[in-house]
Amino acid sequence: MASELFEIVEESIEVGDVIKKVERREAGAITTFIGTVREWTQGKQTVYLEYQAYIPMAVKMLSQIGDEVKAQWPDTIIAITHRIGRLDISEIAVVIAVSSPHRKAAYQANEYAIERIKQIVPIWKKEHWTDGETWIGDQLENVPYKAGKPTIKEIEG
Amino acid sequence: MASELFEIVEESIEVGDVIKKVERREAGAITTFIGTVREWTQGKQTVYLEYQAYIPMAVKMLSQIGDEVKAQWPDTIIAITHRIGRLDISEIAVVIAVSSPHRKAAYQANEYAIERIKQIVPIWKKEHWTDGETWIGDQLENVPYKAGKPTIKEIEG
Amino acid sequence: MITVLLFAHLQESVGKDRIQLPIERTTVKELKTELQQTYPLPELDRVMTAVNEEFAKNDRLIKAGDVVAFIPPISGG
Amino acid sequence: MITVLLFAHLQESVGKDRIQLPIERTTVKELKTELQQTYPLPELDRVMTAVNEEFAKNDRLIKAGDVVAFIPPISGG
Repeated sequence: MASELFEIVEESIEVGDVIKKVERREAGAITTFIGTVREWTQGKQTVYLEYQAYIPMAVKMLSQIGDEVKAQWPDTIIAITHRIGRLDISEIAVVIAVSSPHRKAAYQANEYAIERIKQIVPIWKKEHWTDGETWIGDQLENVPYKAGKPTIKEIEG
Repeated sequence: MASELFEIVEESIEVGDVIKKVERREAGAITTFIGTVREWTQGKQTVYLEYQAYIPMAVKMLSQIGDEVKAQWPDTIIAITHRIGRLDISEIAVVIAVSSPHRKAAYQANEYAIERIKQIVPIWKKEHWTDGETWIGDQLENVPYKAGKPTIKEIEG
Repeated sequence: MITVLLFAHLQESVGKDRIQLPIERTTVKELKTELQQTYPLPELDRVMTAVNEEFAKNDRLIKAGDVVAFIPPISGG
Repeated sequence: MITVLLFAHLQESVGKDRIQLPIERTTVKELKTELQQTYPLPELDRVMTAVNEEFAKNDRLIKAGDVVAFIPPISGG
Protein backbone atom coordinates (compact mmCIF):
# COMPACT_ATOMS: atom_id res chain seq x y z
CA MET A 1 0.00 0.00 0.00
CA ALA A 2 2.65 2.55 1.07
CA SER A 3 4.52 2.02 -2.19
CA GLU A 4 1.42 3.07 -4.12
CA LEU A 5 1.34 6.47 -2.47
CA PHE A 6 3.82 7.66 -5.11
CA GLU A 7 3.15 6.77 -8.71
CA ILE A 8 4.18 7.61 -12.24
CA VAL A 9 1.38 6.61 -14.61
CA GLU A 10 0.73 6.71 -18.33
CA GLU A 11 -3.06 6.85 -18.24
CA SER A 12 -5.25 9.75 -17.12
CA ILE A 13 -5.34 10.51 -13.40
CA GLU A 14 -8.55 10.38 -11.38
CA VAL A 15 -8.34 13.00 -8.63
CA GLY A 16 -10.68 10.96 -6.44
CA ASP A 17 -8.37 7.94 -6.55
CA VAL A 18 -5.48 9.98 -5.17
CA ILE A 19 -7.67 11.54 -2.48
CA LYS A 20 -8.84 8.08 -1.36
CA LYS A 21 -5.26 7.11 -0.56
CA VAL A 22 -4.98 9.76 2.15
CA GLU A 23 -8.51 9.68 3.61
CA ARG A 24 -8.78 8.55 7.23
CA ARG A 25 -11.12 9.02 10.16
CA GLU A 26 -8.73 11.16 12.18
CA ALA A 27 -8.07 13.66 9.36
CA GLY A 28 -10.41 16.62 9.14
CA ALA A 29 -8.61 18.35 6.29
CA ILE A 30 -7.49 17.20 2.86
CA THR A 31 -5.80 19.53 0.39
CA THR A 32 -5.16 18.65 -3.21
CA PHE A 33 -3.06 20.26 -5.88
CA ILE A 34 -3.99 19.49 -9.47
CA GLY A 35 -1.55 20.56 -12.14
CA THR A 36 -3.16 20.73 -15.58
CA VAL A 37 -1.86 21.49 -19.05
CA ARG A 38 -2.25 25.21 -19.62
CA GLU A 39 -3.05 26.42 -23.11
CA TRP A 40 -1.22 29.75 -22.92
CA THR A 41 2.20 30.39 -21.41
CA GLN A 42 3.63 33.87 -21.82
CA GLY A 43 1.67 34.50 -25.00
CA LYS A 44 2.56 31.19 -26.64
CA GLN A 45 -0.18 28.65 -27.41
CA THR A 46 0.46 25.06 -26.47
CA VAL A 47 -1.15 22.36 -28.63
CA TYR A 48 -0.15 19.45 -26.42
CA LEU A 49 2.59 18.37 -24.04
CA GLU A 50 4.76 15.31 -23.78
CA TYR A 51 6.14 14.26 -20.41
CA GLN A 52 9.06 11.92 -20.03
CA ALA A 53 10.41 10.52 -16.76
CA TYR A 54 13.31 8.50 -15.47
CA ILE A 55 10.64 6.34 -13.90
CA PRO A 56 12.35 4.35 -11.12
CA MET A 57 14.27 7.39 -9.91
CA ALA A 58 11.17 9.60 -10.17
CA VAL A 59 9.21 7.22 -7.93
CA LYS A 60 12.14 7.16 -5.52
CA MET A 61 12.33 10.96 -5.40
CA LEU A 62 8.56 11.27 -4.89
CA SER A 63 8.92 8.89 -2.01
CA GLN A 64 11.81 10.97 -0.64
CA ILE A 65 9.53 14.01 -0.75
CA GLY A 66 7.04 11.95 1.24
CA ASP A 67 9.73 11.32 3.86
CA GLU A 68 10.61 15.00 4.00
CA VAL A 69 6.95 15.91 4.47
CA LYS A 70 6.54 13.31 7.21
CA ALA A 71 9.56 14.75 9.02
CA GLN A 72 8.22 18.29 8.94
CA TRP A 73 4.51 17.61 9.38
CA PRO A 74 4.32 14.27 11.25
CA ASP A 75 0.53 14.04 11.31
CA THR A 76 0.09 14.27 7.55
CA ILE A 77 -0.30 11.58 4.90
CA ILE A 78 0.68 12.48 1.36
CA ALA A 79 0.11 10.79 -2.00
CA ILE A 80 1.44 11.97 -5.36
CA THR A 81 0.64 10.72 -8.85
CA HIS A 82 2.38 12.17 -11.92
CA ARG A 83 1.36 11.29 -15.44
CA ILE A 84 3.75 10.96 -18.38
CA GLY A 85 3.29 10.59 -22.13
CA ARG A 86 1.15 12.84 -24.31
CA LEU A 87 -1.23 15.23 -22.54
CA ASP A 88 -3.73 17.56 -24.17
CA ILE A 89 -4.85 20.95 -22.91
CA SER A 90 -6.63 20.80 -19.51
CA GLU A 91 -5.54 17.22 -18.85
CA ILE A 92 -4.10 16.49 -15.43
CA ALA A 93 -0.32 16.11 -15.19
CA VAL A 94 0.03 15.80 -11.43
CA VAL A 95 -2.14 15.37 -8.34
CA ILE A 96 -0.88 15.85 -4.79
CA ALA A 97 -3.20 14.98 -1.91
CA VAL A 98 -2.40 15.61 1.75
CA SER A 99 -4.59 14.72 4.71
CA SER A 100 -4.07 16.10 8.18
CA PRO A 101 -6.02 16.54 11.39
CA HIS A 102 -5.54 20.29 10.94
CA ARG A 103 -5.74 22.40 7.82
CA LYS A 104 -2.62 24.54 8.17
CA ALA A 105 -0.32 21.53 7.84
CA ALA A 106 -2.35 20.19 4.91
CA TYR A 107 -1.78 23.40 2.95
CA GLN A 108 1.87 23.77 3.88
CA ALA A 109 2.86 20.17 3.17
CA ASN A 110 1.06 20.25 -0.17
CA GLU A 111 2.78 23.40 -1.36
CA TYR A 112 6.13 22.11 -0.14
CA ALA A 113 5.63 18.94 -2.20
CA ILE A 114 4.98 20.70 -5.51
CA GLU A 115 8.02 22.93 -5.01
CA ARG A 116 10.19 19.88 -4.35
CA ILE A 117 8.79 18.00 -7.34
CA LYS A 118 10.02 20.84 -9.51
CA GLN A 119 13.47 20.55 -7.93
CA ILE A 120 14.30 16.88 -7.61
CA VAL A 121 11.94 14.58 -9.52
CA PRO A 122 13.40 13.64 -12.92
CA ILE A 123 10.46 14.46 -15.19
CA TRP A 124 10.69 16.60 -18.31
CA LYS A 125 8.09 18.16 -20.49
CA LYS A 126 8.20 18.96 -24.16
CA GLU A 127 5.93 21.72 -25.37
CA HIS A 128 4.34 21.29 -28.76
CA TRP A 129 3.17 24.53 -30.34
CA THR A 130 1.54 25.15 -33.70
CA ASP A 131 4.95 26.20 -35.05
CA GLY A 132 7.41 23.95 -33.28
CA GLU A 133 8.37 22.06 -30.17
CA THR A 134 10.98 22.13 -27.44
CA TRP A 135 11.97 20.45 -24.22
CA ILE A 136 11.35 22.87 -21.36
CA GLY A 137 13.97 23.54 -18.76
CA ASP A 138 17.22 24.29 -20.47
CA GLN A 139 16.42 26.83 -23.09
CA LEU A 140 13.35 28.44 -21.65
CA GLU A 141 12.27 30.73 -18.88
CA ASN A 142 11.11 28.19 -16.37
CA VAL A 143 14.35 26.59 -15.34
CA PRO A 144 13.48 25.64 -11.79
CA TYR A 145 16.83 26.48 -10.22
CA LYS A 146 17.93 29.92 -9.15
CA ALA A 147 21.47 29.35 -10.36
CA GLY A 148 20.65 27.56 -13.62
CA LYS A 149 21.62 24.27 -12.09
CA PRO A 150 20.56 22.82 -8.77
CA THR A 151 23.00 22.70 -5.92
CA ILE A 152 23.45 19.44 -4.10
CA LYS A 153 21.84 21.14 -1.13
CA GLU A 154 18.63 21.83 -3.08
CA ILE A 155 18.59 18.23 -4.17
CA GLU A 156 19.24 16.65 -0.82
CA GLY A 157 16.57 18.79 0.84
CA MET B 1 -23.64 29.77 -13.69
CA ALA B 2 -21.84 32.32 -11.49
CA SER B 3 -24.52 31.94 -8.83
CA GLU B 4 -23.77 28.21 -8.63
CA LEU B 5 -20.17 28.80 -7.67
CA PHE B 6 -21.33 29.13 -4.07
CA GLU B 7 -23.72 26.54 -2.73
CA ILE B 8 -25.20 25.19 0.47
CA VAL B 9 -26.42 21.64 -0.14
CA GLU B 10 -28.09 18.90 1.87
CA GLU B 11 -26.82 15.90 -0.07
CA SER B 12 -23.27 14.56 -0.17
CA ILE B 13 -20.67 16.61 -2.05
CA GLU B 14 -18.79 15.24 -5.05
CA VAL B 15 -15.32 16.80 -5.07
CA GLY B 16 -15.11 16.42 -8.86
CA ASP B 17 -18.26 18.48 -9.37
CA VAL B 18 -16.77 21.43 -7.50
CA ILE B 19 -13.46 21.13 -9.37
CA LYS B 20 -15.31 21.16 -12.71
CA LYS B 21 -16.73 24.59 -11.92
CA VAL B 22 -13.28 26.18 -11.86
CA GLU B 23 -11.53 24.24 -14.64
CA ARG B 24 -10.45 26.27 -17.66
CA ARG B 25 -7.87 26.12 -20.39
CA GLU B 26 -5.81 29.03 -19.11
CA ALA B 27 -5.47 27.65 -15.58
CA GLY B 28 -2.53 25.36 -14.90
CA ALA B 29 -3.16 24.97 -11.18
CA ILE B 30 -6.20 23.93 -9.18
CA THR B 31 -6.13 23.62 -5.41
CA THR B 32 -8.90 22.06 -3.39
CA PHE B 33 -9.63 22.00 0.30
CA ILE B 34 -11.85 19.20 1.55
CA GLY B 35 -13.12 19.48 5.10
CA THR B 36 -14.30 16.15 6.48
CA VAL B 37 -15.89 15.05 9.73
CA ARG B 38 -13.10 14.06 12.09
CA GLU B 39 -13.73 11.25 14.54
CA TRP B 40 -11.52 12.51 17.35
CA THR B 41 -11.22 16.10 18.57
CA GLN B 42 -9.08 16.69 21.62
CA GLY B 43 -9.66 13.19 22.95
CA LYS B 44 -13.43 13.22 22.44
CA GLN B 45 -15.04 10.80 20.00
CA THR B 46 -17.62 12.20 17.61
CA VAL B 47 -20.43 9.87 16.51
CA TYR B 48 -21.89 12.25 13.94
CA LEU B 49 -22.33 15.96 13.26
CA GLU B 50 -25.26 18.12 12.41
CA TYR B 51 -24.74 21.31 10.44
CA GLN B 52 -27.28 24.11 10.33
CA ALA B 53 -27.08 27.25 8.20
CA TYR B 54 -28.86 30.51 7.72
CA ILE B 55 -28.99 29.50 4.10
CA PRO B 56 -29.62 32.69 2.10
CA MET B 57 -27.13 34.67 4.15
CA ALA B 58 -24.59 31.84 4.02
CA VAL B 59 -24.74 31.81 0.22
CA LYS B 60 -24.39 35.59 0.21
CA MET B 61 -21.34 35.44 2.50
CA LEU B 62 -19.71 32.71 0.41
CA SER B 63 -20.23 34.93 -2.59
CA GLN B 64 -18.70 37.86 -0.68
CA ILE B 65 -15.65 35.69 0.02
CA GLY B 66 -15.53 35.07 -3.73
CA ASP B 67 -15.45 38.82 -4.31
CA GLU B 68 -12.70 39.27 -1.75
CA VAL B 69 -10.64 36.54 -3.41
CA LYS B 70 -11.18 38.09 -6.84
CA ALA B 71 -9.96 41.44 -5.53
CA GLN B 72 -6.78 39.99 -4.06
CA TRP B 73 -5.99 37.32 -6.70
CA PRO B 74 -7.64 38.63 -9.89
CA ASP B 75 -6.69 35.63 -12.06
CA THR B 76 -8.34 33.03 -9.84
CA ILE B 77 -11.76 31.41 -10.02
CA ILE B 78 -13.18 30.00 -6.81
CA ALA B 79 -16.11 27.71 -6.04
CA ILE B 80 -17.31 26.67 -2.59
CA THR B 81 -19.90 24.08 -1.60
CA HIS B 82 -20.87 23.53 2.04
CA ARG B 83 -23.11 20.72 3.15
CA ILE B 84 -25.62 20.92 6.00
CA GLY B 85 -27.74 18.35 7.84
CA ARG B 86 -26.46 15.14 9.39
CA LEU B 87 -22.91 14.07 8.49
CA ASP B 88 -21.17 10.88 9.56
CA ILE B 89 -17.45 10.41 10.21
CA SER B 90 -15.30 11.02 7.11
CA GLU B 91 -18.12 12.61 5.16
CA ILE B 92 -17.33 15.86 3.39
CA ALA B 93 -18.63 19.06 4.98
CA VAL B 94 -17.01 21.60 2.66
CA VAL B 95 -15.10 21.74 -0.61
CA ILE B 96 -13.23 24.80 -1.84
CA ALA B 97 -11.74 24.73 -5.34
CA VAL B 98 -9.56 27.48 -6.79
CA SER B 99 -8.08 27.57 -10.27
CA SER B 100 -5.33 29.91 -11.32
CA PRO B 101 -2.71 30.23 -14.03
CA HIS B 102 -0.08 29.99 -11.28
CA ARG B 103 0.03 27.79 -8.23
CA LYS B 104 1.00 30.29 -5.54
CA ALA B 105 -2.26 32.21 -5.94
CA ALA B 106 -4.25 28.98 -5.98
CA TYR B 107 -2.89 27.98 -2.58
CA GLN B 108 -3.18 31.43 -1.03
CA ALA B 109 -6.71 32.11 -2.21
CA ASN B 110 -7.86 28.68 -1.06
CA GLU B 111 -6.48 29.07 2.44
CA TYR B 112 -7.86 32.60 2.66
CA ALA B 113 -11.32 31.27 1.79
CA ILE B 114 -11.45 28.61 4.53
CA GLU B 115 -10.31 31.15 7.13
CA ARG B 116 -13.03 33.55 6.04
CA ILE B 117 -15.69 30.83 6.03
CA LYS B 118 -14.92 30.28 9.68
CA GLN B 119 -15.34 34.01 10.35
CA ILE B 120 -18.34 35.20 8.41
CA VAL B 121 -20.48 32.38 6.98
CA PRO B 122 -23.45 31.62 9.27
CA ILE B 123 -23.13 27.86 9.62
CA TRP B 124 -23.12 26.00 12.89
CA LYS B 125 -22.24 22.47 13.82
CA LYS B 126 -23.58 20.32 16.61
CA GLU B 127 -21.31 17.54 17.80
CA HIS B 128 -22.98 14.29 18.80
CA TRP B 129 -20.88 12.14 21.09
CA THR B 130 -21.66 8.79 22.67
CA ASP B 131 -22.53 10.62 25.90
CA GLY B 132 -24.12 13.85 24.74
CA GLU B 133 -24.29 16.62 22.23
CA THR B 134 -23.58 20.31 21.95
CA TRP B 135 -23.51 23.17 19.49
CA ILE B 136 -19.90 24.16 18.87
CA GLY B 137 -18.76 27.73 19.02
CA ASP B 138 -20.05 29.26 22.21
CA GLN B 139 -19.22 26.82 24.89
CA LEU B 140 -16.26 25.07 23.40
CA GLU B 141 -12.66 25.63 22.48
CA ASN B 142 -12.99 26.38 18.81
CA VAL B 143 -14.66 29.76 18.88
CA PRO B 144 -13.28 31.20 15.68
CA TYR B 145 -12.78 34.75 16.93
CA LYS B 146 -9.78 35.99 18.82
CA ALA B 147 -11.89 38.18 21.07
CA GLY B 148 -14.76 35.76 21.62
CA LYS B 149 -16.89 37.74 19.22
CA PRO B 150 -16.01 38.96 15.75
CA THR B 151 -15.32 42.61 15.21
CA ILE B 152 -17.13 44.36 12.38
CA LYS B 153 -13.75 44.66 10.71
CA GLU B 154 -13.27 40.88 10.66
CA ILE B 155 -16.72 40.52 9.22
CA GLU B 156 -16.44 43.16 6.55
CA GLY B 157 -13.08 41.82 5.39
CA MET C 1 -43.89 43.35 12.19
CA ILE C 2 -40.26 42.34 12.66
CA THR C 3 -39.14 38.76 12.04
CA VAL C 4 -36.42 37.33 14.28
CA LEU C 5 -34.57 34.18 13.17
CA LEU C 6 -32.88 31.90 15.68
CA PHE C 7 -30.23 29.26 15.04
CA ALA C 8 -28.23 26.59 16.84
CA HIS C 9 -28.53 26.69 20.63
CA LEU C 10 -30.60 29.91 20.54
CA GLN C 11 -33.23 28.02 18.57
CA GLU C 12 -33.19 25.20 21.10
CA SER C 13 -33.38 27.57 24.10
CA VAL C 14 -36.49 29.25 22.71
CA GLY C 15 -38.00 26.12 21.20
CA LYS C 16 -38.66 27.69 17.80
CA ASP C 17 -36.70 29.00 14.86
CA ARG C 18 -38.48 32.33 14.41
CA ILE C 19 -40.34 34.95 16.42
CA GLN C 20 -42.64 37.61 14.97
CA LEU C 21 -42.77 40.88 16.91
CA PRO C 22 -45.32 43.67 16.33
CA ILE C 23 -42.71 46.44 16.44
CA GLU C 24 -42.48 49.46 14.10
CA ARG C 25 -39.01 50.75 14.93
CA THR C 26 -36.24 49.66 17.27
CA THR C 27 -32.49 49.07 17.37
CA VAL C 28 -30.51 45.86 17.59
CA LYS C 29 -29.65 46.60 21.19
CA GLU C 30 -33.24 47.36 22.20
CA LEU C 31 -34.49 44.28 20.41
CA LYS C 32 -32.05 42.07 22.31
CA THR C 33 -33.14 43.55 25.62
CA GLU C 34 -36.80 43.12 24.73
CA LEU C 35 -36.33 39.47 23.73
CA GLN C 36 -34.43 38.72 26.91
CA GLN C 37 -37.46 39.82 28.96
CA THR C 38 -39.58 37.10 27.34
CA TYR C 39 -37.16 34.32 26.42
CA PRO C 40 -34.25 32.51 28.11
CA LEU C 41 -31.58 34.12 25.94
CA PRO C 42 -28.74 35.35 28.14
CA GLU C 43 -26.32 34.55 25.26
CA LEU C 44 -27.82 37.33 23.15
CA ASP C 45 -25.24 39.74 24.52
CA ARG C 46 -22.50 37.65 22.98
CA VAL C 47 -23.88 36.95 19.52
CA MET C 48 -23.65 38.87 16.29
CA THR C 49 -26.73 40.21 14.58
CA ALA C 50 -27.67 40.33 10.91
CA VAL C 51 -30.39 42.62 9.57
CA ASN C 52 -31.69 41.54 6.17
CA GLU C 53 -28.76 39.17 5.75
CA GLU C 54 -26.08 41.74 6.55
CA PHE C 55 -24.07 41.94 9.74
CA ALA C 56 -25.19 44.89 11.86
CA LYS C 57 -23.95 46.68 14.95
CA ASN C 58 -25.92 47.22 18.16
CA ASP C 59 -27.00 50.75 17.19
CA ARG C 60 -28.41 49.68 13.83
CA LEU C 61 -32.03 50.78 13.33
CA ILE C 62 -34.61 48.11 12.59
CA LYS C 63 -38.01 48.82 11.08
CA ALA C 64 -41.14 46.81 10.31
CA GLY C 65 -40.52 44.31 7.54
CA ASP C 66 -36.89 43.71 8.44
CA VAL C 67 -35.59 40.22 9.09
CA VAL C 68 -33.25 40.07 12.06
CA ALA C 69 -31.08 37.01 12.60
CA PHE C 70 -28.93 36.28 15.62
CA ILE C 71 -25.65 34.67 14.62
CA PRO C 72 -23.97 32.69 17.40
CA PRO C 73 -20.22 32.11 16.97
CA ILE C 74 -19.82 30.33 13.67
CA SER C 75 -18.54 26.76 13.53
CA GLY C 76 -18.86 25.81 9.88
CA GLY C 77 -16.08 24.81 7.54
CA MET D 1 30.36 -2.04 -18.55
CA ILE D 2 28.71 1.24 -17.52
CA THR D 3 25.19 2.10 -18.67
CA VAL D 4 24.40 5.72 -19.46
CA LEU D 5 20.75 6.86 -19.65
CA LEU D 6 19.74 9.90 -21.65
CA PHE D 7 16.52 11.88 -21.42
CA ALA D 8 14.72 14.79 -23.04
CA HIS D 9 16.87 16.81 -25.48
CA LEU D 10 20.00 14.79 -24.61
CA GLN D 11 18.23 11.70 -25.89
CA GLU D 12 17.26 13.49 -29.09
CA SER D 13 20.77 14.89 -29.64
CA VAL D 14 22.31 11.44 -29.43
CA GLY D 15 19.47 9.61 -31.15
CA LYS D 16 19.16 6.92 -28.49
CA ASP D 17 18.12 6.64 -24.85
CA ARG D 18 21.07 4.63 -23.54
CA ILE D 19 24.77 4.09 -24.23
CA GLN D 20 26.82 1.13 -22.99
CA LEU D 21 30.49 1.89 -22.32
CA PRO D 22 33.17 -0.77 -21.64
CA ILE D 23 34.69 1.12 -18.72
CA GLU D 24 35.83 -0.35 -15.38
CA ARG D 25 36.29 2.82 -13.30
CA THR D 26 35.82 6.50 -13.92
CA THR D 27 34.28 9.61 -12.37
CA VAL D 28 31.23 11.61 -13.37
CA LYS D 29 33.44 14.39 -14.68
CA GLU D 30 35.64 12.05 -16.74
CA LEU D 31 32.60 10.27 -18.12
CA LYS D 32 31.10 13.55 -19.29
CA THR D 33 34.34 14.50 -21.05
CA GLU D 34 34.58 11.10 -22.67
CA LEU D 35 31.00 11.22 -23.96
CA GLN D 36 31.48 14.70 -25.36
CA GLN D 37 34.34 13.39 -27.56
CA THR D 38 31.93 11.00 -29.28
CA TYR D 39 28.50 12.64 -29.08
CA PRO D 40 27.10 16.14 -29.65
CA LEU D 41 26.47 16.82 -25.98
CA PRO D 42 27.76 20.30 -25.08
CA GLU D 43 24.93 20.57 -22.52
CA LEU D 44 26.51 17.86 -20.40
CA ASP D 45 28.41 20.51 -18.47
CA ARG D 46 25.13 21.99 -17.32
CA VAL D 47 23.15 18.92 -16.30
CA MET D 48 22.96 16.98 -13.08
CA THR D 49 24.02 13.38 -12.84
CA ALA D 50 22.50 10.44 -11.03
CA VAL D 51 24.41 7.27 -10.28
CA ASN D 52 22.18 4.29 -9.51
CA GLU D 53 19.19 6.62 -9.12
CA GLU D 54 20.89 8.98 -6.69
CA PHE D 55 22.13 12.46 -7.46
CA ALA D 56 25.92 12.57 -7.61
CA LYS D 57 28.61 15.23 -7.81
CA ASN D 58 31.29 15.51 -10.50
CA ASP D 59 33.94 13.76 -8.40
CA ARG D 60 31.74 10.73 -7.69
CA LEU D 61 33.43 7.44 -8.64
CA ILE D 62 31.66 5.18 -11.13
CA LYS D 63 32.45 1.50 -11.56
CA ALA D 64 31.37 -1.26 -13.92
CA GLY D 65 27.73 -2.20 -13.38
CA ASP D 66 26.64 1.29 -12.36
CA VAL D 67 23.79 3.04 -14.13
CA VAL D 68 24.51 6.69 -14.82
CA ALA D 69 21.69 9.03 -15.81
CA PHE D 70 22.07 12.60 -16.96
CA ILE D 71 19.30 14.78 -15.57
CA PRO D 72 18.64 17.97 -17.54
CA PRO D 73 16.85 20.75 -15.65
CA ILE D 74 13.60 19.27 -14.49
CA SER D 75 10.27 20.56 -15.81
CA GLY D 76 7.69 18.22 -14.31
CA GLY D 77 4.84 19.15 -12.01
